[in-house]
Amino acid sequence: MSIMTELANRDRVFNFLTPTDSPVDVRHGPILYLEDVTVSFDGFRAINDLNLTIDDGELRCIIGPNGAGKTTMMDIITGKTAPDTGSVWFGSRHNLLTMSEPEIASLGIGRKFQKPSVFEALTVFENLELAMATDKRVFPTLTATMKPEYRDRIGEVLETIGLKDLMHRPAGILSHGQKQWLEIGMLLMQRPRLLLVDEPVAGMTEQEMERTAELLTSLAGKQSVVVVEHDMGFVRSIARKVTVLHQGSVLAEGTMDQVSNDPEVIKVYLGEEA
Amino acid sequence: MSIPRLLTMLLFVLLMAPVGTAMAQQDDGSGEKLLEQLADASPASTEEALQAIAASGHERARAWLEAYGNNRLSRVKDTGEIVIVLNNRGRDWTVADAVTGENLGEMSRRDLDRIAINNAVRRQLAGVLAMLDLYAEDPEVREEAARDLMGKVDEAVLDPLIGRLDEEPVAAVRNRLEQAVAIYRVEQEGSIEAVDVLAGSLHPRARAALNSAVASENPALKAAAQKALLSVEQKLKMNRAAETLYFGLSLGSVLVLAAIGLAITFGVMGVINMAHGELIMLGAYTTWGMQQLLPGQPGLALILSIPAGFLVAALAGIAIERSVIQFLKGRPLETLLATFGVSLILQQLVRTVISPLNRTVVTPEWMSGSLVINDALSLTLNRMYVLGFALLVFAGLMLIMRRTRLGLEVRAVTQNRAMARSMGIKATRVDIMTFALGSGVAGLAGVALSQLTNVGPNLGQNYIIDSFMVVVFGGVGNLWGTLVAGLTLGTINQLLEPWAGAVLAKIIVLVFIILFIQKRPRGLFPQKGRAAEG
Amino acid sequence: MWLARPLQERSTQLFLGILFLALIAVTALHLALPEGHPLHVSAYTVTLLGKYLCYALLAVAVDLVSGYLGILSLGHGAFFALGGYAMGMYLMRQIGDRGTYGDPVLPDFMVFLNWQELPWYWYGFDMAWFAFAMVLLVPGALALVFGWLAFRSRVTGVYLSIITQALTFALMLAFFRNEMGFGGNNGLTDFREILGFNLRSDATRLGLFIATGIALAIGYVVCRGIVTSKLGRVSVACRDAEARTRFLGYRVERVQLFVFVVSAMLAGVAGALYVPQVGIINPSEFSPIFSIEIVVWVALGGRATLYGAVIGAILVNYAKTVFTGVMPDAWLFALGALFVLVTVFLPQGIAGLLRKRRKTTDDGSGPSDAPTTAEATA
Amino acid sequence: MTTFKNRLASVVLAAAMGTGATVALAQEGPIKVGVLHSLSGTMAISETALKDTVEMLIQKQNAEGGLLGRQLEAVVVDPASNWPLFAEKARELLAQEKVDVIFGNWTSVSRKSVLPVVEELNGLLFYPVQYEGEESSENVFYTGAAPNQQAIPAVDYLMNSIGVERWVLAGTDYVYPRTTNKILETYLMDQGVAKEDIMINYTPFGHSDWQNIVSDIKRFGSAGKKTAVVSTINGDANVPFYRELGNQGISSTDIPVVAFSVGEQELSGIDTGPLVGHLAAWNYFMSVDTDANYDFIDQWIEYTGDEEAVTNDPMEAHYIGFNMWVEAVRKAETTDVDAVKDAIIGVTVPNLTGGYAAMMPNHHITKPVLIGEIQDNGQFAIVWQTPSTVAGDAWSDFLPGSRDLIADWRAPMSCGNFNVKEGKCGASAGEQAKAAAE
Repeated sequence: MSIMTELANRDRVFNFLTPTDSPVDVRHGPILYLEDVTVSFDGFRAINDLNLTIDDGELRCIIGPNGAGKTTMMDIITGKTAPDTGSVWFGSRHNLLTMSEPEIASLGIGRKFQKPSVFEALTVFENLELAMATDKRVFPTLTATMKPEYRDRIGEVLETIGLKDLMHRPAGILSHGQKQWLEIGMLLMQRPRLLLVDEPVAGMTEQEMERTAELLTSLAGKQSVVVVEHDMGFVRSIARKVTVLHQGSVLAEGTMDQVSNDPEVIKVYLGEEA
Repeated sequence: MSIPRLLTMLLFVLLMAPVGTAMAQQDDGSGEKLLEQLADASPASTEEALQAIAASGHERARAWLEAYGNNRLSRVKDTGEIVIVLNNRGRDWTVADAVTGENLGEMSRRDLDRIAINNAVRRQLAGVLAMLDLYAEDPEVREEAARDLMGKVDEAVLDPLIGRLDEEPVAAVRNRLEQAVAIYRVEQEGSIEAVDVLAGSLHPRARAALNSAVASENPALKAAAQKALLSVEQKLKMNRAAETLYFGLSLGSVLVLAAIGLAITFGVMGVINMAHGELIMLGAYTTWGMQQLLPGQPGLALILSIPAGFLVAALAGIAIERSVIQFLKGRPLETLLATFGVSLILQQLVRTVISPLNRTVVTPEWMSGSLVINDALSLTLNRMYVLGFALLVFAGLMLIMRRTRLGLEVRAVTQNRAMARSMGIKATRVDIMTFALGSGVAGLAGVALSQLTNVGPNLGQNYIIDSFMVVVFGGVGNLWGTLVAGLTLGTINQLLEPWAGAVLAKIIVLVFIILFIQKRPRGLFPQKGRAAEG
Repeated sequence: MWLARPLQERSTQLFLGILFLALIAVTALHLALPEGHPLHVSAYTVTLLGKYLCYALLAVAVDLVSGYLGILSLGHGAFFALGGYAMGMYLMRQIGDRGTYGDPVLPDFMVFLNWQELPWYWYGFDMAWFAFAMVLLVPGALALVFGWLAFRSRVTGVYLSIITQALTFALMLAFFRNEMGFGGNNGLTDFREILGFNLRSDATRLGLFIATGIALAIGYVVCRGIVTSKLGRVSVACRDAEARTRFLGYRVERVQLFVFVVSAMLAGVAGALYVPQVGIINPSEFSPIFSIEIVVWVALGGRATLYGAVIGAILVNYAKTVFTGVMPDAWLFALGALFVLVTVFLPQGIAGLLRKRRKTTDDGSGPSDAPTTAEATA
Repeated sequence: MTTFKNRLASVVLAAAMGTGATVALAQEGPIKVGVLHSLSGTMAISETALKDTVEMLIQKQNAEGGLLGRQLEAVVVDPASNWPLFAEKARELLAQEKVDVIFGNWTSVSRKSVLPVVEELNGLLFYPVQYEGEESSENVFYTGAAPNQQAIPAVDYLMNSIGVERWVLAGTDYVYPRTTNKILETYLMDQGVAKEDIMINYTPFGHSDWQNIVSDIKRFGSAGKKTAVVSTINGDANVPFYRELGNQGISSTDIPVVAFSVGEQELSGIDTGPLVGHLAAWNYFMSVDTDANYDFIDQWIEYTGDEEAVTNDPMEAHYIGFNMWVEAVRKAETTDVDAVKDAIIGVTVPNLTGGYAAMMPNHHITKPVLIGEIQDNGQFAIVWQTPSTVAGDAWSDFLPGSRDLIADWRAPMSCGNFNVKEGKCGASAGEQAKAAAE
């Protein structure tokens, strides 16, 4: 039918009006898809044609010795680093390599840094507020007001991360572990489709670890989660599928038991630890 | 008196100089007469008087002429005696009898009447002195004199010149004399063979003569002149280019000198040191102080003030570091504010303690004048020295930073303070040393700048901005960057200046820096690793 | 509404209260009391205070970017001066044929460097509305272009500071050139009227002073509104953890651009109010040293607390006025020492001092209280 | 909170009070003389000496019993080379300190900034520096040279006595050089100098890299015709300029430079060895051979306690201006501004060059014009001087805009820009447009 009639007809979204960052399309295939990705920093190959697919709702653990390229991989996915070659797809519609960090973030990819990075000058409450999934353009942000439902959501998250009684203190005073939690909380506020979690339990106590484990596992299913972690105990406690990175490419993939019995992996790890 | 006569006398005198002297000993008062003649001369008759003195062959003729040229020939008001002023500073002047040359001691300037000379006369005087020099023993002097005569020839000296030409043994000098004569010939007589003499000469006066010939009606002359000019065009272009390049490098070297100290305090230590300019100023004042201490030996003073300037500025630097900066670790903005205050204080200090006026810094003989490559290209010596000095300082710094323990520690501390500490490096000591080094280098810059520009309280102000530009343009924390940046900006500026004018050139350079930083947010040579973050 | 928010918070109410009290007090003391009365505020003092308030507004603008956005601008003098020139051009056109040469159109300096006709960029400045619009638009536009270039390519830290400095330096050299048609070094002066009021009458001076006070109030509320809004917290986020902010989905460069432009416009307004009160605008307002001084005022008062900027600006300039009169030969020592001592012993500036006092009385650091931010940045 | 309030309040109040506090005490008592010269900032170099001069003159006057039986008191402020501050300080002097007269300013811009204030508050300002002219204010007395008292005679000298045919007009890019050069250009062309024989060059303040420009001048000067540089280069830029001249081997015999802004004080900062023979045009030189001058110098050296201290033209201007003011006050028997304004016109006092200076109705004074050659001792040797004094011309005859303007502050005319063509005060638009069209 003609454009005019299409326009007249308001109750449908027409394909020529469809915004490019519409919900991620996972009808056919995985939510994250890395193919033959390679990055090198003046000569040194941090990522060496890496191939990785994460399915929708999956909880994936990625382990590997230092310098295996775990963090670099996350940088690539989140748009911080541009790979030399290869392609990175979010769902089957979004080519992440063509997007800036904010775009990728607003697409629904949340990231927790290795070194907890929160806004120390702002209060816990404000940290979560900023993370909340809302219209993040300049003017809406300027005129934004604190709606009750927002308050409730922040409340919930504060519950989940157990920082309710600290909500009005600047984040700068939090302990390392608390900062980790806060950052995870900020992730939750973002309501991402895909969480990239870099070493979540570093500097946490046993109980804290357990709660993190619960949290992450509970997230899986609704959202896809990728956890990078050193702590084998922790990984074992949550992992269903584990990927082992080594020198920038996948060394092994499978259940924890499979990989931990894989001779290659053992060699690498023993090689490292011996 | 007639010119030939003058000439023969000159020759006579110069051949039997000793006799001349002997004659002068039992003076017959001819000296007084000559001087009187000069003193009473009307503007019209001055030249004759000068010629007379030159021709007299009086042993002190030259002394008189030079004294006259330097406004030092005076007449005592009441006695009318003619004296040479030996020292004309202050209110009482030391004078000597012009004729005998004996020192008559001090005399109030109120009692002295200067024997006036003006620019026109000085010109004639220059001609006369040059003529005298044509008979000097040293061929260098003769050639110099011959060059001076180019374009200054008039019929008064034409014949003597030609006469001189035949006796001149040295080819180079003869060559010059021929050119000097040729210029006269072309301009006054429009002779074509003279044009050929001038062909290929780069001397501006020679070209001027040819140009005038081109303008003449005589077609033959015109053609010849055009041909002659054509032959030098290319060479001239080359010289022009070389000159501009030299200008650029020399300006660049100044920028490098001014900035290199900052590249250390700011680039390496992250201290935004607004007092950097004043440290430069201290160096310059040290040079002045040195020259006050060693009157009469500006050269020696200058050399001594290199270490002295470094020391003074370095000590000042240490004082600043201890008193202010050490309390502002890792707060660059605060360092900016505090050092801004320090710079105000230092400026006013110089104003009140020394003087708000600029101070005279003398340029030693060996640094003044210029190195003549050819008639069209000569490089000013003082700037050449500064250029060299800048490179030396840079090399020195590189050595310190790369090869010495201090350099190693500095780099260690700047890259990871805590780690360096734990490895037993005394971070505080390193800070002091680094800041002292940077400040000292600023002092060196001051010593050099004192040879180029004002030594006054505002000296620093004029360089601080440029210094920051250079450091940032080159990439903070990178000495090579500073060197390249300085030279580049200097050259660009000088290349632009001829067609854009001084002001626009500077503006363009600034805009260029702004846009460049857009392209390369960390300057020419970005620093890698942790230190670069934030 | 974001502009209303600050009006509900105590610190702003307090600030506005004091400001208006001061305005009223000065007006009263100026009008009510006779000359020679010890408490009489002379027209001279009124103008002087007016000047301080302009500087205060400028300082607030600078604090907005340097304190909350973490952009140390060493070129805000440029926006101030541009606003001033826009106003100056209007005032020049107002002279009309009362100039020395009585030319109805050309300003004196053009006549006597015999320019034939008015340069195109002088058109329109005879209309107040146009000129006043330019007061906002010219600095705004410059900030927009410059900021867009700089933030887009993520120029940060000292690099940004130095190119802002380059910007104002270049503008200074440009305005010094007589070919530019802005009066070169002599700048614009000999103003007569503004909106029909005689600039040489005390009434007008008082009016300008009050106008400046109101402008400061508005400017303060605008800035306060921004910093207490979510956008304000985002700016602080950009200042402290730029990367993090990006990964939360904020377009950092646009936030920076917005705040930078607003700040530039405020600076422009300050300049525009400054010119008719001091009676001259000349390229020296572009000089980098002046821009650095502004930063000094802010730091002295205490960064990331807008009222601190106000205090700093007024204090330093008052000190200048007094010192240059009392100890003409030595005032630079005093000023320099002041800078050094404050930065070394009062890292939080005067506001920090006040806050420490206040902490003892009550601990009121609400969710979006600027002081908290300021503390954490130190 | 309360403490906080008090703090802020006290600050604001302090500002209000402190500045208002010094409200004029004691109208009788000493006669207050305002001194408005920069003691800090870029202009301190030139202006500090002028401040000392005024103080010295006041001291002398008081030693001789003061004025009208009252002592003189100097009120010194520091406008810190900051132009708006000049206006503010002028206002402070007139409105707060209630001074009876101000001696001050150096740069044109500072004068322009002070002018409205002085006119509004009806003060007296004595301006001691040579300037571009094109101004005559009822409240300002211009004791420095107008262009016709410096530039034109200097050019005449070069043309007639040295035989210069080719001209470089080099100046700092501000209004004084611009105007002077414009005047000179017109004048030279009237004298039949061809356009291509005039080269005009402008440089920014404090310009320090002269390599290109000097080599251009060198090239320009090597065309065969006798060439001279007329320099209106200001203050700090001169040292590097002359250095470059010396080093590029431009001697005064090849291309003499005549400077209008270089005096003994500037030379005291330069190694004059290489500059011997270059010229400067002023209305006074320290080397002037008169007893009045020698006495003044002795007095100055005594006052500063510095054997090396130098005197210069603006200092003489202050000397003349001060004495004129004293005379006028005596004549009027009051320091009342209006009375003094009327009384001072026609007042004649001796200058330091052996003649007399008279205050003209256009508030400019009569001066001799001297040309001096730089000597190796940082002094000038006078080589030429006008046979009689020249009266300052407020409006140049060589600028179309001001050709028809004159200034006469005597009643009934009392007008600063009287248009003789139209016979009315204030140049009219019509005339102006025509003038501009020419």
